[in-house]
Amino acid sequence: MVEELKVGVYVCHCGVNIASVVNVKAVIEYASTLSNVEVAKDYPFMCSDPGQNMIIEDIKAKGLNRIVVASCSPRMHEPTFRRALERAGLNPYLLEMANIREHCSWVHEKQPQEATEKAKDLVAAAVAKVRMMKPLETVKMPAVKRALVIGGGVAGIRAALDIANSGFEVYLVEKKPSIGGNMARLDKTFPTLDCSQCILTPMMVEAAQHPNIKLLTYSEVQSIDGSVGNFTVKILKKPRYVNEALCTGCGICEQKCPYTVPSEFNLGLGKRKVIYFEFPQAVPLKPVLDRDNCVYFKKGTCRACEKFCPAKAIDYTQKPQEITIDVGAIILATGYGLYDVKTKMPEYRYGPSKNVVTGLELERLTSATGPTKGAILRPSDKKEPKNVTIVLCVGSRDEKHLDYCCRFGCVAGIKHAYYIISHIPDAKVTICYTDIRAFGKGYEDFYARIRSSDNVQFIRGRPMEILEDSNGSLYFDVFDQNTNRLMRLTPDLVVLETGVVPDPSFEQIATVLKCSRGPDGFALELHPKLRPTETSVDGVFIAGVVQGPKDIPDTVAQAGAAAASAIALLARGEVESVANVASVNQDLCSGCGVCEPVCPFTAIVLEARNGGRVAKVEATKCKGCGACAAACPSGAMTQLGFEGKQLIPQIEVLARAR
Amino acid sequence: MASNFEPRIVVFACNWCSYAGMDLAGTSRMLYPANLRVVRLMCSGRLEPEHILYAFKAGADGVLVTGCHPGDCHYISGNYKTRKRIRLLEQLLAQFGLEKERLRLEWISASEGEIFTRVAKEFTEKIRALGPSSLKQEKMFAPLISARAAGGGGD
Amino acid sequence: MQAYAQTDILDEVRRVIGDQRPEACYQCMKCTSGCPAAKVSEYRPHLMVILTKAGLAEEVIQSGIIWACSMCLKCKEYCPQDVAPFDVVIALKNVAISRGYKPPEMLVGMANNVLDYGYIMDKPMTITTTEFEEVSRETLGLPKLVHPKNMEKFKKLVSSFGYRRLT
Amino acid sequence: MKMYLYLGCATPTKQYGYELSTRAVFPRLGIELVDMPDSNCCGTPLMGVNRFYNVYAPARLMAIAEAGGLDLLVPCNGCHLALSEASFLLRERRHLFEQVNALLKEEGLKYTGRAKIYHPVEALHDLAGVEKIAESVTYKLPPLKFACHPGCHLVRPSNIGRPERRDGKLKLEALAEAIGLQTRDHPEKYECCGAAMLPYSTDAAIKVVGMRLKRFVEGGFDGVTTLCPYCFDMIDGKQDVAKTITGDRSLSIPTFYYTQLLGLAMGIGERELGLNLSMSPIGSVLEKLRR
Repeated sequence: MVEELKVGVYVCHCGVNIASVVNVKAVIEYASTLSNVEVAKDYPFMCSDPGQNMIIEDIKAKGLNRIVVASCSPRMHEPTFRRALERAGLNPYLLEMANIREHCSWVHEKQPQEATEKAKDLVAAAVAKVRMMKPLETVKMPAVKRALVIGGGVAGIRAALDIANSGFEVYLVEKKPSIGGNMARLDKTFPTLDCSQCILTPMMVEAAQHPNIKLLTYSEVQSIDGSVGNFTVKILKKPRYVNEALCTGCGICEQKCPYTVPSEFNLGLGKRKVIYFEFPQAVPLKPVLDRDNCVYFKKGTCRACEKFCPAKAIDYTQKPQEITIDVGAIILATGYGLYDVKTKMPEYRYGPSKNVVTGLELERLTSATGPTKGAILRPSDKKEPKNVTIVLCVGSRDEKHLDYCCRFGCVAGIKHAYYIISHIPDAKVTICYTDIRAFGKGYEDFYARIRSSDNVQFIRGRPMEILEDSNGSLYFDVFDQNTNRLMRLTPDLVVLETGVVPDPSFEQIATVLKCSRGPDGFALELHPKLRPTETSVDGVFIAGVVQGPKDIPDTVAQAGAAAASAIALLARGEVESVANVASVNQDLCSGCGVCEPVCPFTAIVLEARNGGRVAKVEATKCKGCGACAAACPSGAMTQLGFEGKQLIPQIEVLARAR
Repeated sequence: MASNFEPRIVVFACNWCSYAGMDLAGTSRMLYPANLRVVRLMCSGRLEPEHILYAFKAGADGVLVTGCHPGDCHYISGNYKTRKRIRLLEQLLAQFGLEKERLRLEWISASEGEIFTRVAKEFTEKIRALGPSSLKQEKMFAPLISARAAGGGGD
Repeated sequence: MQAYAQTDILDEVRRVIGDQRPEACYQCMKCTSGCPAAKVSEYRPHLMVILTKAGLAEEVIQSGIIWACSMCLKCKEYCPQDVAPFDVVIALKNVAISRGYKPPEMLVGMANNVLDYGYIMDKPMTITTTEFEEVSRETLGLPKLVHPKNMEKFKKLVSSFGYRRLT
Repeated sequence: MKMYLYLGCATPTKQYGYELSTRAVFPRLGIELVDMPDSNCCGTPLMGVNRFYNVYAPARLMAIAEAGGLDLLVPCNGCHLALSEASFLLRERRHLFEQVNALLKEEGLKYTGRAKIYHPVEALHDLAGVEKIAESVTYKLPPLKFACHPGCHLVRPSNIGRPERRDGKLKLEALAEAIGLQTRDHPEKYECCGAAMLPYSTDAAIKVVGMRLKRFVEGGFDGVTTLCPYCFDMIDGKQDVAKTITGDRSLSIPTFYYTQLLGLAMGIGERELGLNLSMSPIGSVLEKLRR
């Protein structure tokens, strides 16, 4: 028996978001004239409980079997209304949404008449499509109860610890020899002025010792395959040329190594040995031999480290090691790098003048583990600077460079002023700011405190350039809007609070994962307000600056949230397949095989049937793109929910002027 | 007549990039002409050239196909297939006396609400300048579609 | 004083400069910090932009300070919001001329020479060298100056888009 | 290679040293200069008077060049900016392109953008090439220390493409070194000469060039070289008045067009290069530069 179609149309006002532009009543009146429409109703908030209940009651009372909701984007509330259908005992896929908010009222708010006409079309098209919809089913697949965290900065460490503490296994992968990230470089953290290492080191050690955390340092992700619940990840562990099992971390090799090169951890401001610990509190506390600069690898001589190592842990024969792991969820915490001011903003003379440094470099010049052992000495002549200028917004909030705010430069700059005046009591600091954005908890107090210092002057103005005269002295003019004066500054040290960019490694990982990035290169969250830790890829979460610039408290908070999202997935232990999979009518299939290579997920196989061959779809592998359906020459292949006979009526309504 | 002509444009959008980019244009309250009507697909790779012909047949004056930028496809390679199919179809349109400018392919990412807005305005103006599609009343168009000659099997 | 009284000037500015957006200025002072004219005069590019946006451009037009710009283009090059104070000021100068404000005397002569000779100079100068020798194009053996072939036509064409003799 | 020479305003009416030296050196590098048959002011000094003139006027010049089938050598920074910016705008904005061509049509002209525009720094560095320049000189100049002053409009606005860039070495510096001179960085290398302030205030304009002169003197340079008639007019011609206005008697530095220095190295006569027309005290340096 052919089921009688009974369509219910529900038009949402979304408060005034839709109703102030679209004439909802007119849409309802129009909808009720469409064939098979049994009910057409409106409601101020269709997504609210009463709104959903209205639909559920109508389904039950009036025997509705197809539902159209005209409201916001299906990307927003399709799951909500599908659940409502389910609660009413209807297959959740017998729903079609008409997006009359994002695609209509919001973008045509100056044209209410045209918007109303468009809303009618969108509703009519949804009705045309939903009439052809069929019930769909999904299948549940087990998820691997293990997570991967990429990036061992404070975000990655926090996320890994949270997952590990909830009882799941987690891999923490870091490309550098030690975990710790950029936070390990900081001397103090604002606004409390906690010693950065003192608060970070215990977390680093805890992560290293946690039974559920597998730490893979000096390792890089090579490839990621699979999807939510079942990712296969290849990781390359670079050789340290030190047997980590034998090494006791005594450091004799580092002492005995006769060669030095610039230290990456100290941003080139100091030297390190060729076999070295990245920094004294490195975790794991195992040295790394820098092959490119090692005399043994270049000339076959030296071998001092091997000679002196009491544990016989030096192993020149170590090879890169490829590790393959299966995980159910991935957290990206790849962090940030600094904007390349040296090449992109030559007017600030960072590079040519040694006395122009970045804020991060000042952290190393202030840190007790830094190249100057905590004495703030300017790089050119190792003298104490007495007159320091700190420039905020270098490269940030700039259409020609980075159009976004770095979100920590202001308060970092204020903290850097504190470093100077607390280390060098007779020093004067000038901060050139555009707007002071001290929005975090306790930041305004900290700003007020530093602002009150006699030794710190705030200039409301940004220099255009920094000049260096023939004897190396720096000078430049800056217009101060506060005093309405053009000031000539002649600092002996300039600190640039440079903008931040995603760590360069993120681009490749995002490409591999097909995880969307914004125009600024940062990861695009699924929803900026409501789903800030999720990405466009199911099972891939984001924590910290990879999503956008943020300070340490926000980074740690987001890491916890990302971990919670991952834990929810692992604890559930299963993932649902997509419903909109490809489907083949084997009676129509000619066995031509065009579809097979079109599928990027190898979900189509050709199987023998009646002496010939026909296509078969493995529903659990299919991700539901529909490429095979478009390629099929005989019409045998289709995509459920997007079948030709469902799409064509929709297209025809939308194309036809009423 | 031309002065009152309001073009009817059908847009095909993939769920992950371009539809999301259009949503962003909405949440950002960017304004564009009300001449566009969007068909949401999971991937632009689902789009059959035939669907575009159905749109023209039913009265569309222009068809805008949107997808993820090359390399960004949620399904790895759907947008490459779309590009090939559209190129093929463009040639066919010209042969049947339909200006190939009536069909446009654009890559719109989830963060490019502004770009979509610009494209929507430009394309609407372009179609307005071209005038109504000559195929609107063309009865002879139907057999063409049923012939499935539009390269539906092309990958 | 009523702010936003003369937004028509902002509109005129927009017409002249096209793409730039004076309204995007967030007053970072970068332009004035690096401005050569600001070092030797009261010229403040950031004020030109913000007064224009606030509808108070008539003030700066009246004061004549807009003519102090040294045309070095640094503000255009380094403006973080692509406002390009230079372009805004050029537009303000155009607005000033069209509203009958007088530019500096030297510029009046230069502008009018274009209508008579096609160039800002009426004729080549005779130079006295440091050795007190008087030289000219003729004595140096340089060819005669070239002008628009049909000066009347040239004058008519430039007048067609509003290039007028200044008084 | 043949090229139109478009001199602009300042060069042919007072900066004869630049014109003479340009006419002298280019043919020796295989670049034959042809005087433009019909030309007008580029409009840069008149931007404030009529912005559109500053698009139409350069377009007219380029259309004349197109009609003659030759590229353009433009020795003035201001003119070079006008021509480059107009090309940029006419390419970017269709309505301007149409509007301008409608006017050009009245004189039987058409702008398509075919004629290329070269500043001498480009013609020398990019067309002739540093190596050819080095070969063309009959003797290397002594390694005197020179400050190279590119001038604002040769560097900015970078978005439309300028001959010189702020990062790295100047083409002008490479050219100076090719004929034996030494160059060194100086802090205000990309700064303004102040010439465009002259109509507004002589006093202010002189103070601006005074700051430039002070850096040249402090830097211990033997001389300054530039390839812009306005910059040269300020740096070379305004030293005495700068001394008076700033009260700084030290503001004195020998100033040369690069084409004059190149001419010297090619063995061209000093009067042929217009070196007798310089206002700055070039005598002692010239003595050292002579073979």
